[in-house]
Amino acid sequence: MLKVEDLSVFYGQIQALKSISFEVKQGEVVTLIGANGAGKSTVLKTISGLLRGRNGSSITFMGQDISRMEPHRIVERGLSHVPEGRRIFLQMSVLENLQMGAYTGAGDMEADIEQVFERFPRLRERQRQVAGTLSGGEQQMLAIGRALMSRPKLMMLDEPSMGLAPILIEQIFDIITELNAAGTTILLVEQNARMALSVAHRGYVLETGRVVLADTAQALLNSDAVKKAYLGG
Amino acid sequence: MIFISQLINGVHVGSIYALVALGYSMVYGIIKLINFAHGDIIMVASYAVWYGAVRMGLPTWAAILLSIVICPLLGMLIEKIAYKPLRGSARISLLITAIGVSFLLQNLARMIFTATPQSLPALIPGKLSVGPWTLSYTTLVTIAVAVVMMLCLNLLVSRTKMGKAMRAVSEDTEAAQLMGINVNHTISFTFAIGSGLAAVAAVLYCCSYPQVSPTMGSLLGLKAFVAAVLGGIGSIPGAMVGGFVIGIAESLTKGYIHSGLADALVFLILIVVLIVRPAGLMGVHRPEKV
Amino acid sequence: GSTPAPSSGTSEPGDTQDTGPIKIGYLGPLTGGAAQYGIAVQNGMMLYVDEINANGGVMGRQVEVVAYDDKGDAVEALTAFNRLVSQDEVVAIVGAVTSGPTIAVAQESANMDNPIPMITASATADEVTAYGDNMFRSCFLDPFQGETMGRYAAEVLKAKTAAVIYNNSSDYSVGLMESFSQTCSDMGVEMVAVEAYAEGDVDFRAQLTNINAKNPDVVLIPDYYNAVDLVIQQLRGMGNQSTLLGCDGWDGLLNVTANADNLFDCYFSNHYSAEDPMAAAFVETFMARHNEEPMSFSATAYDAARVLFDAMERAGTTESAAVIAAMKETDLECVTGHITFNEKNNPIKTCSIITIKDGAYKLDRNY
Amino acid sequence: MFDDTKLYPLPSGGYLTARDLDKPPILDIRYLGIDFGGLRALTDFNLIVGRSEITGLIGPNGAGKTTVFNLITNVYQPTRGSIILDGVDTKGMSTHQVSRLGVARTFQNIRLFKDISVIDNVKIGLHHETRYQMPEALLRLPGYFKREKVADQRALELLSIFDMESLAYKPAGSLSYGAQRRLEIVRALATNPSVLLLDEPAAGMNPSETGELMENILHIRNTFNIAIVLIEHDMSLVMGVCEGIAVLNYGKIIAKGTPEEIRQNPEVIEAYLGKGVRE
Amino acid sequence: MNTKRTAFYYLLAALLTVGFYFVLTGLIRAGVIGKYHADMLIPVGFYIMLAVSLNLTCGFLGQLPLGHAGFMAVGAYTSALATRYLPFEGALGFWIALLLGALMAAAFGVVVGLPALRLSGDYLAIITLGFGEIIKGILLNLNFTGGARGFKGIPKQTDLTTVYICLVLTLFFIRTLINSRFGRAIISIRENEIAAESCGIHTTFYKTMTFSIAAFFAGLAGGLYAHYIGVLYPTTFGFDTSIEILVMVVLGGMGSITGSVISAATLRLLPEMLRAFLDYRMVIYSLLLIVVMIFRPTGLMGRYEFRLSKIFAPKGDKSHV
Ligand SMILES: Nc1ncnc2c1ncn2[C@@H]1O[C@H](COP(=O)(O)OP(=O)(O)OP(=O)(O)O)[C@@H](O)[C@H]1O
Ligand SMILES: Nc1ncnc2c1ncn2[C@@H]1O[C@H](COP(=O)(O)OP(=O)(O)OP(=O)(O)O)[C@@H](O)[C@H]1O
Ligand SMILES: [Mg+2]
Ligand SMILES: [Mg+2]
Repeated sequence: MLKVEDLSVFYGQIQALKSISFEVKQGEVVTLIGANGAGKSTVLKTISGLLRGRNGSSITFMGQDISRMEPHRIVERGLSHVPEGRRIFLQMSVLENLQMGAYTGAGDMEADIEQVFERFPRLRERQRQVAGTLSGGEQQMLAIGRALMSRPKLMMLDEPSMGLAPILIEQIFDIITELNAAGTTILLVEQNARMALSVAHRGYVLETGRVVLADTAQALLNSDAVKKAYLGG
Repeated sequence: MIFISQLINGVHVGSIYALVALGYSMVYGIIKLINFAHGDIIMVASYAVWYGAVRMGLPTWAAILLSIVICPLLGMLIEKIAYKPLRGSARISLLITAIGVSFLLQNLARMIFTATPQSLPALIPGKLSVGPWTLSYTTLVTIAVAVVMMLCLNLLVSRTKMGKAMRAVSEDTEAAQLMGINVNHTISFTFAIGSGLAAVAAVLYCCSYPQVSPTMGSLLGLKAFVAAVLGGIGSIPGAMVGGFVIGIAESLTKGYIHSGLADALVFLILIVVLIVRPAGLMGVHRPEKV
Repeated sequence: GSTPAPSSGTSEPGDTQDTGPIKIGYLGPLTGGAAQYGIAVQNGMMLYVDEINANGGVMGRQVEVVAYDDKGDAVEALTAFNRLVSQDEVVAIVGAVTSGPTIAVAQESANMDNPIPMITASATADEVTAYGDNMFRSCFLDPFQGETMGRYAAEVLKAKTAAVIYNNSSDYSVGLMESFSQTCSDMGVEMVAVEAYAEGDVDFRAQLTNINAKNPDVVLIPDYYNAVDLVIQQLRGMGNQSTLLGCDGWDGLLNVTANADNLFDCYFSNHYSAEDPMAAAFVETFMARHNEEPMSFSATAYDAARVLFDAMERAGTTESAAVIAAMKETDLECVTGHITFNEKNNPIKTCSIITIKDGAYKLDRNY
Repeated sequence: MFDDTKLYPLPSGGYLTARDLDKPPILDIRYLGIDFGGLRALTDFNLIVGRSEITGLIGPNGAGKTTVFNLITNVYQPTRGSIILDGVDTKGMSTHQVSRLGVARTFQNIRLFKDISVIDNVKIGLHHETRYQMPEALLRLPGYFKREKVADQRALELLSIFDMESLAYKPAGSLSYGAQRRLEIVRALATNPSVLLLDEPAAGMNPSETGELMENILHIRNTFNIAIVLIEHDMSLVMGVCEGIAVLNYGKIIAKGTPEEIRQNPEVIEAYLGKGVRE
Repeated sequence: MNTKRTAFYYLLAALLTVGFYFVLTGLIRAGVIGKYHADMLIPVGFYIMLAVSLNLTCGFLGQLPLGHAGFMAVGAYTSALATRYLPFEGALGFWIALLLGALMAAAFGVVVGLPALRLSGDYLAIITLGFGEIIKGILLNLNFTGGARGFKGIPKQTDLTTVYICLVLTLFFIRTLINSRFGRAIISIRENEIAAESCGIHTTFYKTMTFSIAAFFAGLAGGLYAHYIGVLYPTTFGFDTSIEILVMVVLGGMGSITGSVISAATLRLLPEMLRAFLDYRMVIYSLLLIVVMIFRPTGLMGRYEFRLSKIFAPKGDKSHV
């Protein structure tokens, strides 16, 4: 479904990604793990068009090259991205944020909002509140809820568990599994590698801009190298 | 009696400030830029009216149309060339660029049309007499157009999809893109609307003060900018209220307090208002969440 | 550039090429808010320079003008002045145009070792000619015009009440307002309203509403024609019928006005009347060249150049002291009247009161 | 003698460790509350923090934890209740005054002085300790050089807690996320606090980095002998370092106690921990 | 930081400063630099002072002040009144006048700083703009300063030497201020006000102080201006002048004193050099603004600071003041 080949990305002079290749197949949950600054967020941003790869990089989504496409076109094709740091619209209300999520106009907005509220009852309580005054965790829920509003075919989540209460982390991962079961393909970036690998089918390990390991999630969970570096021994 | 006349004077001037302030607020709302060139777009619009009506001898409506077509294009062009490359940069760099554009427009106008003011024929002649008062049609039209424009704009921003997109882009461009919003279009559109408003303001200005000169936009722009801030910059009803308040305050200080100190007094009012309401009259003060 | 000839060590460098062109300087705002006045002065001056060059120049030499923009700013004017004097080595300067820069350069030039002759066509403030003997002017002084119009209101128009609306950012306008008010009260005309506005203002309705409520016999509007036109249109728009008084800044009003019907009962002081044959010729050539009527400063600038070159011709040299001495002896029939200078280098000339009738200027009387 | 990390309940409804039992508490918060418009974000919040205690503050998202920090530092003024800091009521003070009285904090969303160097970030924390006057600075009198030198040394010393001396001259904004969190702690320490408030210090860190952070926190408490209040969602960190824990839900305290007690508390499990707490 | 090396740099800087002065005046006396060029340096000097002082509030404190010319006006008028009415003669009187002008401007700085503190960003910008306009408006209506007719007959006492002394002092004090704990406090407010507060920085005090210091030097420049040009008009100190100074700061680089110096000097001299292009020079100037901002949005110098020690110190050593 999504195929990334020879992706190199620069921030000015600094090369953040060094010829990365990986693939996400229809119906999979794939996770990218790696230390701070490995380049995980950069990968997602490049896929969604916020950054551009160097010449020679190719990104195909459902058989179409999207590496030169504008971000809003990419979203229209059914690829949605929950960025790092939530990036909700702080001055808008919770409800308006959700409406923005449905900007491309896929599906029935009212029903979708209802569904999000069912998943995150806290958001229903706060639907008129200005998003900027939500607590960190509430903002994270809103960010995920907003991304769901566009009914994506492929959803990319950048550290969705950051700053969330343990019980919510469980919920988020449940939701990921649920969404996946309902047919959404998922690309997940996580610090919480153990959790991520426990819901994923396959995983890639990034180190300083390179893919250093690629395997099934189970195999990675059992790998000594991964255990030592990312699972806390 | 005189008081009512002074009030009408104030509302009349205020309507023009309000229209110009709306343009400031639109552009400010989306890219947080105090568009110093906005006043000069009004100048270009006025020259367009003058050129059409006087030089080319077009009928009034055609001259107005000419100006309303040219300005949005000019606004979009300026945005593409001068502001777009600076989107990620510090806001003050953008501000200086806007000042540069303002100087450029003024000086180009001076070179093309000379520094001598040009005069226009009366666009809306005639006046209405109600009892002891005479009210020119110009005043009526100006006030009406300003109010209607404000209402339309408010609807546009709060009700339409484009309006939503504008708000989203103004808050977080990157996140807006991830929602599927075409940021370039949205910004271009905002500039087109803002400059279109400038053209409308210019037409009304020309009706009231039938004289165009290369520097005519500076003071008008400055005052309208003050009006926009007073009302709460970024807020559309705020721009309107700010415009009226400045217009009326000016008129009443000139009429009743001291005509020589009017500008200083108006600024004093502004400062007092801002100290009491730090986000302007209609602006909502949203403290940063810590 | 001019390289000083080695033989003539004592005289001024600009004077050494007796056959080369005579370089004079022009200083005034060509950009910025005051540009229109600077350009008007430059146009008037160039008209004379071109005429004299076409007629064989001054003392057989062509005249070359080095023009610099001062943006109406005194600092810029000083720098430009220094450049004119020490780089371009001009022998005389016409300028500056607005009072601030003019005073600044007048003061600077008076402190020079060998002050060069200077003549301004438009700086009306009293002090302009106070610093040195080398500074002349071809325009009126502020108090003179205010006084004249005050007397005119009292003596000729028999006004009982008067009002003023003036530009309080302009020294010219303030100066006229002050002397007019003074004269009026001296002559028993009651000042019923004095209202001010700022440079760049276009809406005067608030102030005019006050004036109109007092219904004065005369209203003085001491400013330049573009502001004046807006004031008059708005005042007449209120149904006001007072007699309106003005100053030389009004010259050119008919050029800009959109509605000449409202310009009734208007009287302003001016340097000349177009009915005078010499002035008529000037207006005609100016119109032919620039396709618009000259404002009064173009006329005074034309005369300024004329006074300067006449003095050179009479002095037979471009040497500063001699030219200045000759200028003091000026006795010349000019576009703006018969010019002689008083001991303070200010012109002694008559003042024409112009009225507007049927969309044309008419000489009311010389006063 | 008693075990010195054990908690002892106080009559006021607070807890103290044995270690601090005989000293007046550094922080004594009574019936604290704040409303945002109609929202009662915090009510009846009581907390007592001993002189050298590490206290955990946990609770679901939006429970009001960060709000507590904002109240202690007087970023917000409380609607109800009082905060006694080392015997002084901080009512009506401004943030910088509270800071000078000995409260330092980090922020949930990092707030560094991004464009200036790491060492200058720390030296801003040292502002009041660097005691020279304006004339000394303007005229470059000897006092300036002396105290600046001391400040430099002190800043480097503080950075060495996290082995960050090598980063001293980099702009703070260029550091990796983890390093930025640590720098914030260093900067807070530089203000010479008696209470250190840490808001989610481990967010965005992977488990091995969190482990290191845990050691650092203990190290800081032991060397500086100060009280630390910690907000965190990473249970391994909270359970690992805190002596006492208070749990907030919907702006109210629902439980207080030792890590062991909290872990077992059914209400806390229900509202916050969930069934399968993995550490 | 090595004490001996520091002393060496300070000495070297002092020598260079004095040396440059003698070379400059020597060249002028010898006629190598003509009167035109020499005189041009005086306004360059006080414009540098204006730009550098504005950089304090704009670049270092991180506010957007649009009324700097107002402070310049206060300094100019106060010092002009002082030379006229105070019983001091000659150079002493002149220096006292300059100091009084600067102090009065500093007092106004406090007055503007205080209400401005409640506001941030563009609202603060508007307050400062309003303040500048109010000053102008009051001056236009004050009779004893001549109002719109101008304050005339101020003795022309400003020469290259006074400007040079004032400029060097301004640069020195602003540099030493910035590189001290007070400067760090100012910068911390720019970077993050809330964090600064929680580091114990009294942000209100430092904001007011910064406004006041910036106003002090602007007032000093104003005094120099008054005694250079000899005649003051309120309209000189309007919004346009404030903007002109702001442009200098931003073009040079906000937060770079070096940048302000270079850009103020360039922007004063450049139009002079472009005199030949008369009609086009303002067009060129405005195009230049746009182009520089597009290609160097952080200004020509960014936040770079020129330091003698950078030239001499071994590479990689960044630990000096
Ligand atoms: N805007 C930027 N400018 C310059 N360098 C950047 C920028 N954003 C990221 N980098 C650098 O690129 C590299 C990869 O960053 P990225 O944010 O993709 O890492 P990450 O794996 O997502 O880390 P984290 O777990 O901290 O989110 C890092 O070295 C980072 O410093
Ligand atoms: N300035 C404010 N205005 C309105 N509501 C606010 C404000 N600050 C906080 N709140 C609300 O108060 C509640 C508590 O917020 P707080 O930030 O303290 O939560 P928290 O416990 O820190 O959560 P998290 O763990 O997600 O950071 C939230 O519901 C939030 O929306
Ligand atoms: Mg990341
Ligand atoms: Mg929180």
